[in-house]
Amino acid sequence: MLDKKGIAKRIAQELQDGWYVNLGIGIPTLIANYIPDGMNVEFQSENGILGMGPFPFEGEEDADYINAGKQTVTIKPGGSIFDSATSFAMIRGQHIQLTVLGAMEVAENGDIANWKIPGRMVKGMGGAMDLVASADNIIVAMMHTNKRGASKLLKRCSLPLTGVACVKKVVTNMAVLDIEGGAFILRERAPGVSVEDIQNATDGKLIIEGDVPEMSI
Amino acid sequence: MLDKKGIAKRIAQELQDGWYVNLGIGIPTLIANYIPDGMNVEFQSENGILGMGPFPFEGEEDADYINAGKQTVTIKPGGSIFDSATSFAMIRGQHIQLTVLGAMEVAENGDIANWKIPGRMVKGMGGAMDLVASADNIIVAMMHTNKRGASKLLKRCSLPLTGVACVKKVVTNMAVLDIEGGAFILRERAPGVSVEDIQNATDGKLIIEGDVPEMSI
Amino acid sequence: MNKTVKDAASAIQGIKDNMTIMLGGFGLCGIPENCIAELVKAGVKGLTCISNNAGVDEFGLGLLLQQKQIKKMISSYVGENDEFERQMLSGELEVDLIPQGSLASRCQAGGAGVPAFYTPAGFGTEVAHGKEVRYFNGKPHILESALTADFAIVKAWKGDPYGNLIYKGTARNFNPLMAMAGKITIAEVEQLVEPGELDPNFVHTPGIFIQRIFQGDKFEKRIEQRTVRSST
Amino acid sequence: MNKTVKDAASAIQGIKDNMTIMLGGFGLCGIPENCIAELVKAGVKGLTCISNNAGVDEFGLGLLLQQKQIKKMISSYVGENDEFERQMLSGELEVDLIPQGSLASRCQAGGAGVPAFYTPAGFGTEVAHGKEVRYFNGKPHILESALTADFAIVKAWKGDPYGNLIYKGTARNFNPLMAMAGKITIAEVEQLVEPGELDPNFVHTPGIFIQRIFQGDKFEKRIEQRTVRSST
Repeated sequence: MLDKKGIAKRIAQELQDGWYVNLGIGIPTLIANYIPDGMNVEFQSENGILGMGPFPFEGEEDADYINAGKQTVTIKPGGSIFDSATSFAMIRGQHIQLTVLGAMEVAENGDIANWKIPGRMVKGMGGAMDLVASADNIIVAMMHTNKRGASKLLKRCSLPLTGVACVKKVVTNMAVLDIEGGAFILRERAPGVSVEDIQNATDGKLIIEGDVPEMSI
Repeated sequence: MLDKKGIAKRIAQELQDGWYVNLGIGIPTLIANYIPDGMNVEFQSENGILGMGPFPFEGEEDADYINAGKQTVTIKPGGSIFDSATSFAMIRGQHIQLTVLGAMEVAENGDIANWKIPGRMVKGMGGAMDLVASADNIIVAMMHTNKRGASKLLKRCSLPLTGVACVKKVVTNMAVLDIEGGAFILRERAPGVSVEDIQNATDGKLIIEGDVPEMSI
Repeated sequence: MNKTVKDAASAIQGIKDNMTIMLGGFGLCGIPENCIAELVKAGVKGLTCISNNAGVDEFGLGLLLQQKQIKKMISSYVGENDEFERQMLSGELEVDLIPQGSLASRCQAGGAGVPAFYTPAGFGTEVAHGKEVRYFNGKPHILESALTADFAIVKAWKGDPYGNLIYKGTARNFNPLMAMAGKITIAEVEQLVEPGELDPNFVHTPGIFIQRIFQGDKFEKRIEQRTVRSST
Repeated sequence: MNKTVKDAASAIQGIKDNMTIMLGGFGLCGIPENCIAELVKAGVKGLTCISNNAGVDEFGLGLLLQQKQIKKMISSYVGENDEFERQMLSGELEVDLIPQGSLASRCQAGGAGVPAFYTPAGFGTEVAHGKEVRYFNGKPHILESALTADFAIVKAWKGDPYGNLIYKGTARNFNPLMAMAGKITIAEVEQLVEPGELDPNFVHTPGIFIQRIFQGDKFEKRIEQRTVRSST
């Protein structure tokens, strides 16, 4: 079973040289720590910054430089600043090669829900609906089950949707799965996790083809 | 009868302090020479410049600073440069208080034609269609009749239209006319021009109310 | 062309009960602090506020929420404000949540005289309710309309009397878009400089979009998530 | 992330017969001279060119027209080019003339993933033929669609290896919009500077939109209408 860092590490393996990447809040943010050596990847944050560097050193925070999670950040040489419309032009116009975000639920057809629990949580969708509706390449990073142990990989989402049939890959603490033809295709198992464990934790249609290798992270 | 400079001078009287103004090629361009003393008016050119100053001194021309007529220009302190989309955002979004442009024909309902003579002249509309479709306040500056002596103020335009029912005022070498209720309302006569002269030179419906004063320019 | 007004109090003249106002900023970054404080003081009520976020409980738009001056919020993310959540769940506050990119583009469209456009964002979700769906290149899109406001209030780093503005860092965000979409747009700036001091080639918001400008008294520039790395 | 290529010849690799290309510039101001010269040399044919203008007879896109390399022009104003007019009237050249603001917004939409939008420009004219008409606030608008291209070629003043660009003066014009709308976008710059030399806050085109960049050999920067005042 992976921890959050492990999920981030596994997703970092999906990065390719020269990619522009938008990372959501939570587990996705951790991915920036695991970029393979020598690989050039630039991070975009939808509030209007490209080429985000590490967090500032203590005392060097600048209220005018934040990311979409409202965290203080730095900008690297070669970075740029732009307004919100240009930022979403990058996103909607598919100039970003990879979007990684968290989810509350993912369905076997690629639907995703991550912005609202009716009557309980009304934070708003932020940029998530633009991101999932636009990106060709979306990876969801999340725990396989919720706090009550119920599967987050479902036949149909029960919560209000963020996007329709848009998720192509899910990386959880238990597995790597592709979404194709209305089903989760099991690609890899987390260390120490059996195919049966994954089956038990997956409500949506799960396809298992041949031997499912264990991840190497 | 006015010459082209006279037309420009008369239109300059329509300017108001604090206005942003877009001037078309030809007679409209001359208006910049007749801004009343002490009045602040800023000129926008749709290729992406606001706060245009006078032409540069000989030897100071810069190929990177032109107006929409492709003439070399200067920019005044307080001016700004922007891309073509922002420029037309100013125009379409009605941030410009006055547009002055030339025309080949104007109709009594405010239609204007100034971009094409089928089979003969195919220069294109440039920014004219955006300008006339958007501006609240459009003045046409033109000669009252064409080279063959035919009226350019018509019942209906014979040439392909640039815009529909958009012209509110026409200033010619003979008269100042408002367009209201499907007719040209004669407001002022050019010096030495009689109401009958104007009637004879106007094909569209012309309304004459009371004494028509002579322009003071 | 001098658009300078004395202070925030003069700048907000004419903002009346039940008007629609746009406010720049992302979280607490790049928000017009001085005008918000002045709106609290003025006690204007029944406002419809278009702003990406709703501040936090004791800063930004949260101050207007506490005084119940806001009737309706049009936002994309409001997760940092308990009072907001309380008013929304109790039905005291109307809320229209819209995707962030659509919010940005709708303001831009409003300023640019484009009444509506199609976007893929929100198709198949609550956001699409009652909106036209149309397919382009086989992909579903929804029709979104332009947003404008009686007043837009933006915050910039530097400005000049013509209204030309330069923003700093990610405090830019929605400010240049909303600056275009106000019938009257107010700019509060950290530094009001002389005409000619701003390079025309690097102006972010051309002065034509601004009707009033003033130098703010004080900018607290509160940080929501102070995140640092330890020096090594 | 180094997007630098050696020269114009390397930059235009992959531009093939019958492709659609966008070219920045207004008149001869801000046109990608080096790539145009190289396209003439390469002899690629049947091009659809999206450009506000079509150059003059012996410069800019006029050079491609003379070699009959252009099948179709999508432009707003083509008044300075006799060869253009001849080819158009004789039917050798297809021409789609569109309002300048619509051209700008259609390129911007193409780059921004907005497939279509409504504009008042062109309602009731030839431009509206076959296009949907819809009323917003009682005013007629027509539906215009996004433009994209196999290649966009832009010209900037300064650029860095990341593809970040800064334009100078009115040479900016369509360049930033077309930069966003190319599947592959080539930037030719007067000065290629080191990463970090361009202030991130004043970059006009963020590097993400650029795939190839090079410093042009020579920029003639021809002036179409040299207009001066006499010194007094």
